[in-house]
Amino acid sequence: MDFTFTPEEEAFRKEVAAFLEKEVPQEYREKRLTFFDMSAQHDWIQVHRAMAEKLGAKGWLSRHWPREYGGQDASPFYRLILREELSRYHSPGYDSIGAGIVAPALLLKGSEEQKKQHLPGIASGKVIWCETLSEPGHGSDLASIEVFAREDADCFTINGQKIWTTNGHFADWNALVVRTDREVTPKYRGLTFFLVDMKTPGITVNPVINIAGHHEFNEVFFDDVRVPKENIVGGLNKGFYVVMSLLDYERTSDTAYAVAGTYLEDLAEYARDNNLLNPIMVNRLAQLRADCEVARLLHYRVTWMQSRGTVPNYESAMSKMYGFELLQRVSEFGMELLGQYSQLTGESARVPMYGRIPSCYLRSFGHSLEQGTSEIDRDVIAQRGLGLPRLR
Amino acid sequence: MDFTFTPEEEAFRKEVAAFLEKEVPQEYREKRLTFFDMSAQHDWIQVHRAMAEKLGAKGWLSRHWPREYGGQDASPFYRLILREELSRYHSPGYDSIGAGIVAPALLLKGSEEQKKQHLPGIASGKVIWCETLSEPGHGSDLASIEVFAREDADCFTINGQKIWTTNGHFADWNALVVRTDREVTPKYRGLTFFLVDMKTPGITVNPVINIAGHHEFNEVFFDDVRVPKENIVGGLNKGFYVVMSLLDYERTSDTAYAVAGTYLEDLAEYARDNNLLNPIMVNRLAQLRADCEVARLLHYRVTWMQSRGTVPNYESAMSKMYGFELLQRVSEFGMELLGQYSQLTGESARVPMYGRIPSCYLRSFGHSLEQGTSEIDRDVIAQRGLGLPRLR
Amino acid sequence: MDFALNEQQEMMQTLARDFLTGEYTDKVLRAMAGDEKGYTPELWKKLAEMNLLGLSIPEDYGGIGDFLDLIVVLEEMGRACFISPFFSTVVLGASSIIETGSDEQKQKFLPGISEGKTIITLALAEELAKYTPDAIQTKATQQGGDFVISGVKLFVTDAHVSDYLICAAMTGEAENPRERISLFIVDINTPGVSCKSLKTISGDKQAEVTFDNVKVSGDNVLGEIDKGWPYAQKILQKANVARCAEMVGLAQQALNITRDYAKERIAFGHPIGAFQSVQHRCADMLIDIDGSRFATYQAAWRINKGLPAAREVAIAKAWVSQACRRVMNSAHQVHGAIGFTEDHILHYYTKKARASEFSFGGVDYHLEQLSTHS
Amino acid sequence: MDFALNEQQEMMQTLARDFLTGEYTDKVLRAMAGDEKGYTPELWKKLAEMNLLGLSIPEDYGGIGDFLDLIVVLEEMGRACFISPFFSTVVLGASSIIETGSDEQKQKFLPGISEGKTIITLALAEELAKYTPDAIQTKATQQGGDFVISGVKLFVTDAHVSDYLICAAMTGEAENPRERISLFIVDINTPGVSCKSLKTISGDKQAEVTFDNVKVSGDNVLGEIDKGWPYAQKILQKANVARCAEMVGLAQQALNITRDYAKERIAFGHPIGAFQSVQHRCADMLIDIDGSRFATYQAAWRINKGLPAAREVAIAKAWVSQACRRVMNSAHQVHGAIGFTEDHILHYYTKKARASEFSFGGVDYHLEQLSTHS
Repeated sequence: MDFTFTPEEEAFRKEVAAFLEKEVPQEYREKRLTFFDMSAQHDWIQVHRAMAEKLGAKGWLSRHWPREYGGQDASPFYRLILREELSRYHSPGYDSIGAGIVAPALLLKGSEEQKKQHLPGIASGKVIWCETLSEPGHGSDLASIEVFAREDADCFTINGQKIWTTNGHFADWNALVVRTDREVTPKYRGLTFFLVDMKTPGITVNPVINIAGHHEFNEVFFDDVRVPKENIVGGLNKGFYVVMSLLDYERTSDTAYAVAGTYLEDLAEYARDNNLLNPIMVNRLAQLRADCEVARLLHYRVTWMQSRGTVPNYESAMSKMYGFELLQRVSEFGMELLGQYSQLTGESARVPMYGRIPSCYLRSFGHSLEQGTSEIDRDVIAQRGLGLPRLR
Repeated sequence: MDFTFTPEEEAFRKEVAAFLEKEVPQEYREKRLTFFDMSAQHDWIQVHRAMAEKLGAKGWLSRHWPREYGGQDASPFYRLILREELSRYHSPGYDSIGAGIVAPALLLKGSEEQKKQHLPGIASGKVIWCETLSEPGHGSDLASIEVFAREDADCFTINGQKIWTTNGHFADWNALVVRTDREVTPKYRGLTFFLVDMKTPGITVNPVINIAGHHEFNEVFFDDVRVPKENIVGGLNKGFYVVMSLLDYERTSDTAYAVAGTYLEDLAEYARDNNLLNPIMVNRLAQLRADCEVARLLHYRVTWMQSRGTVPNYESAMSKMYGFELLQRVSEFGMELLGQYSQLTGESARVPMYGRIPSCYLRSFGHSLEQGTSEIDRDVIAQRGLGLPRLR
Repeated sequence: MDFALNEQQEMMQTLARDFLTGEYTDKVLRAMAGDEKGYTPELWKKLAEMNLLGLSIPEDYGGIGDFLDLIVVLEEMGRACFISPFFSTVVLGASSIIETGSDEQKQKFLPGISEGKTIITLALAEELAKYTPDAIQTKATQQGGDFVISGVKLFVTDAHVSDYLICAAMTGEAENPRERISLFIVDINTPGVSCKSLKTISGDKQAEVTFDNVKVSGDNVLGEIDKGWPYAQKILQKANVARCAEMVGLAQQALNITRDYAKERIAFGHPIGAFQSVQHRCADMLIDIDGSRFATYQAAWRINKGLPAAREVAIAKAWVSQACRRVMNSAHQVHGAIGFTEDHILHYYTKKARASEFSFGGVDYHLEQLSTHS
Repeated sequence: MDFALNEQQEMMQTLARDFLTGEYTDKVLRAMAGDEKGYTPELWKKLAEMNLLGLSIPEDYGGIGDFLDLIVVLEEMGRACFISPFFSTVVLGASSIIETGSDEQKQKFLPGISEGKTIITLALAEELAKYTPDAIQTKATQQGGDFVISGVKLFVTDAHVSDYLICAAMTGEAENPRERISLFIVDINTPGVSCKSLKTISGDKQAEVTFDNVKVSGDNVLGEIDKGWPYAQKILQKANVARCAEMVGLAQQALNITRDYAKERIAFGHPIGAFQSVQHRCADMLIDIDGSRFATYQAAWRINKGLPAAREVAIAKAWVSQACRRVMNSAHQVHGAIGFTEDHILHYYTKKARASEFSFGGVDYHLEQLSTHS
């Protein structure tokens, strides 16, 4: 048992911190932006790309990859430390889709050619990814995917509409699941996973603005979009299994716990400086601090499992869900703390904390929906973690 | 709209209060017993019976019944006022099964002979009832009732085991549902509702002690118990419908909201007198007081519907569930307030409040199970109150 | 005990619901939330024509109905997520004058309100955004028969479109802050009054109003000098219950669209409303709404009857605020991603609910009030 | 970062689990909960034979393993709902002597503890049941080389079977209560010591211990005079983490029997564990247990390493207490009526969990501690 980082890990943390101290734009640190609201900054895409390239140049985005693909065989705790420090320094630059999800999925399920083609771009921070699973008629229910890819000589031709594509408006590549067999039952056996260059003709991206006014999501329309067969990952009609491992990584790559912790301490500081800490608020703050600590431990457990080569199962659903629900509670605490001032937007006179309180609060409605809803996470924990039976 | 009682109702409340002021045993008031823990008193059965007869003699148990069955056609708010005052004065004497459930069910579904035979006994407080639905293998699921009554000339002969029979150890009569047809589908169409004299040969009652150490429940064994056919209520194989209306009354007859309110104010007084009210406890106490007020209003709405001749539907499930869950929260508040002292039983030195804190707390585990679990109540509210569909 | 609306209340309910359903479409709501003024003169005229602006104003001054009628209509306005200076003018402005005004003042202002000619609001809170007398630091100094007001008021709703402000200021030196507050009615065009808009997430129009040596005549004092706080408390009671009524309407509509969505939306082969987790969420929403409605109407009914209502108002505001918050959270959770977009109507309800909640004191403030009244 | 038990810890876990599963049957548990002493000499002897009573005691004094090993065993004892003076003797008594005792004192008491000859407990709390130095009003007055102790101690666990008590008393006059407390080890048979049993719902054996001019020699002082509170804090840290470990075990076992029941029990044609409301409850139970375990082990690991642990202990006790409470509530709800009976084993777990929770400070106390350490 050991609840500390190794001296090497601690040194890495210091190195990252020293780097971010210099490199993160002053405005991001001053406004104390989080991963979930920095995309509302007008210059975010440029800053994000620039920081990504800097992190890539340091080798930090791929440090935990195998050496043969440009990594250093480092423990996944290096990725965790990097993300914690990015959160603490309010820094963009981590492509949570490319580096967080696509890269590990490719390492596991990609062909040698695909790894060679795509991993260097992710490692360098120069190629940004999006992923596209959902469709307008059905969110969490993969089996009902309808967007169809028709086989067409050495290509597949995709037609249809997808939605909720985070970063689709500037991503370079897209990890996509579509239907390639409409007849097969069970229906999930007719899905295929493609890697699609977003510059391919026929792709149209429309913004979907969230209730906090941020542009993160997009609708993506496919109009006779031709994708070469070699861009299939995991085999024709085997996309479901790729998605499953992708979702596993999605659940383990979140930083909600770290964002919650950083945000809570920002709130605590503001509250202290502005005399908002009556005994009731002190009590609630302490409770949330305890929750943050537990969230951290639940996440470390998952990373520790990965560090031993174990594939997390229900543990990642638990850590992800607890972290995101906690971030909602912390956001709500911010509202309560600020009272009527919580209503003021960033553009308003008299606004405290640059309007981050309502921004984080409104954004937080998405947290129990991201990467599968909290309901699905609880189903997973009950069924995989405890072996409870499915209904029927 | 009107949120007050009529002057007549207020006068009735005063009359009841004045009566209880004199008649409730000092020990019950001093210990501030509630409906849910007074049964632990060594003399409860006698005191309960004696008080019931006194209330009966006043005509209060039947005041809201039709005149032809000994009532005064009074509004059901008279019953509500009676029960609120009984709660406030820590008084036993209300047979929540006989007066609360069986009487209204008989008024609705009983034959003229059955009404004539049984209502006077209930009105007088001299005949105490129990009810018996559950069996060891299945609680909330009526359709799976197995205890069987075999037709046998002018009688039915019952064999089998029932459980969770409240007051079965001293009740005079039993309202019972058993199976009379094993072949029919759906299975709930094979149930029949009987009125059974507890002195009938072949009935054995064994205590089931709850986790608070109270004897409320019993197992009841039926060994060739012969019940005359005229004791069937609502017709052969139509017991399910009688149970449904019985459950409706059960849900509307609870006093959880009143017990919660009384108990909370007892706790508040103790806390004030013993300097336990720090700002955090003051905040929580206020929250519970607000909850009590809402519980009261939800219950009044149900009684108001009854007073207009409307049959409450999801509204009674809501009022019952909210009241019982509130009583659990109030019981938990008592534990937090008393801290380590909450561990001491009534027999211990140094015990505060006669040991009622842990007694109420342990008893409260039953509250979200009584009269159908909270889960079933929420199903009912969603399906009947909002028209949400059943699964499949 | 009677939980039903009477005939007049039902009529007002139908009137308001039909009007709002017809006129206040989602499109109008979207426009008004983004609009700087937050209402159109045409709409205001229609409200006046239906005499909705005269609600709770005595008939002698051109009004109609009582406070309960007003509450019924406010619930409907909540259902429609209605944005306008109605709350400011009818609940805050008119109530203040009804509670405190001399006959002359009533004659001067109330008919104008009910005819739709006068928009008026309340300037109470200051930098601390607290609704207690000690938080009022704006001063009004007597100079002969006049008063000179100086100070800064915050969270003044609809100040930007108001003709008049009712301003609470310190006039006395009493140590007890309850004994030194007076209320003034101030023409917004009086020299020295300036407004700065505060931008909110909800489309609620809030402002900072600065009083810089604003001279008003003694005729502008509402009620007795130094005795304004008890009046303010009554106005705050009405304001808080009115906010509760809005929240009840907001929550009810959020549940309605959630229920409809849960019945239609299919996932994993079933309408999502058939899943127990969705059913139990919806059940809890209904409990929250029913409980909120009764708590609100009980408090409103007591105010309307002239009975002491401090305890019931505190209960209502504390409970309804939390209930409404839970309802909105659940509405979003059931809707999933679609409800998380600006294109969907739900977020207007969510945002307006928070604005109502924090207006005139949040949950802990009202729980504290409840403690002192129990 | 390493969340796994090491070989020694796994061995201790297996040893304790096998022993308790074999020896501490439900029947024994029921007997011990009702028993006045709460243990049998035979069982105690077996614990000594397995050297479990020497856990965390240095090998020089006949012990074995470290504090983390003790924590692992305590989790197993929680799973078994084990009632005995183990906690008092090994966690409270031995820890106190390990933390504060001179070599002579350690020689005198520790081998006896690990051999099962000595039962010993801590007498800290008084009437306020608070675990702060100002709550200690018992006085020890120096008389030559001796001290005379007078006062009343409450919630002294297992005092009725103890050979010795460690008693915290005021010795100095310092205004800062942290600088006036000393610890004494007192033979229970010293004239003036009397015990009165306090009856608890859980079968936890608690007592009120009165010190009426109890004369002890200066050799009985543990650590330095007037400097006992910092020691007491360390002992309290260990005690609280140890209670957390018990709660983790209690909650884990409650989940295990709930999961098994949910798989077997049929209602409405399905195992109840297939219903989403039951699944989500069970999922939350698992989150609570996993979170509790890690919070507990992190704090224990820090104590074991000699690192500052005040923050982690406060987090663990506050969080685990609430988590365990939620787990027990859910266990009962899933079990339905059957779990509400005395015949079922579940209530022993529920009751013992509450006893552990309130022991050495409840949730709000530890949240307050956390506030001062953040």
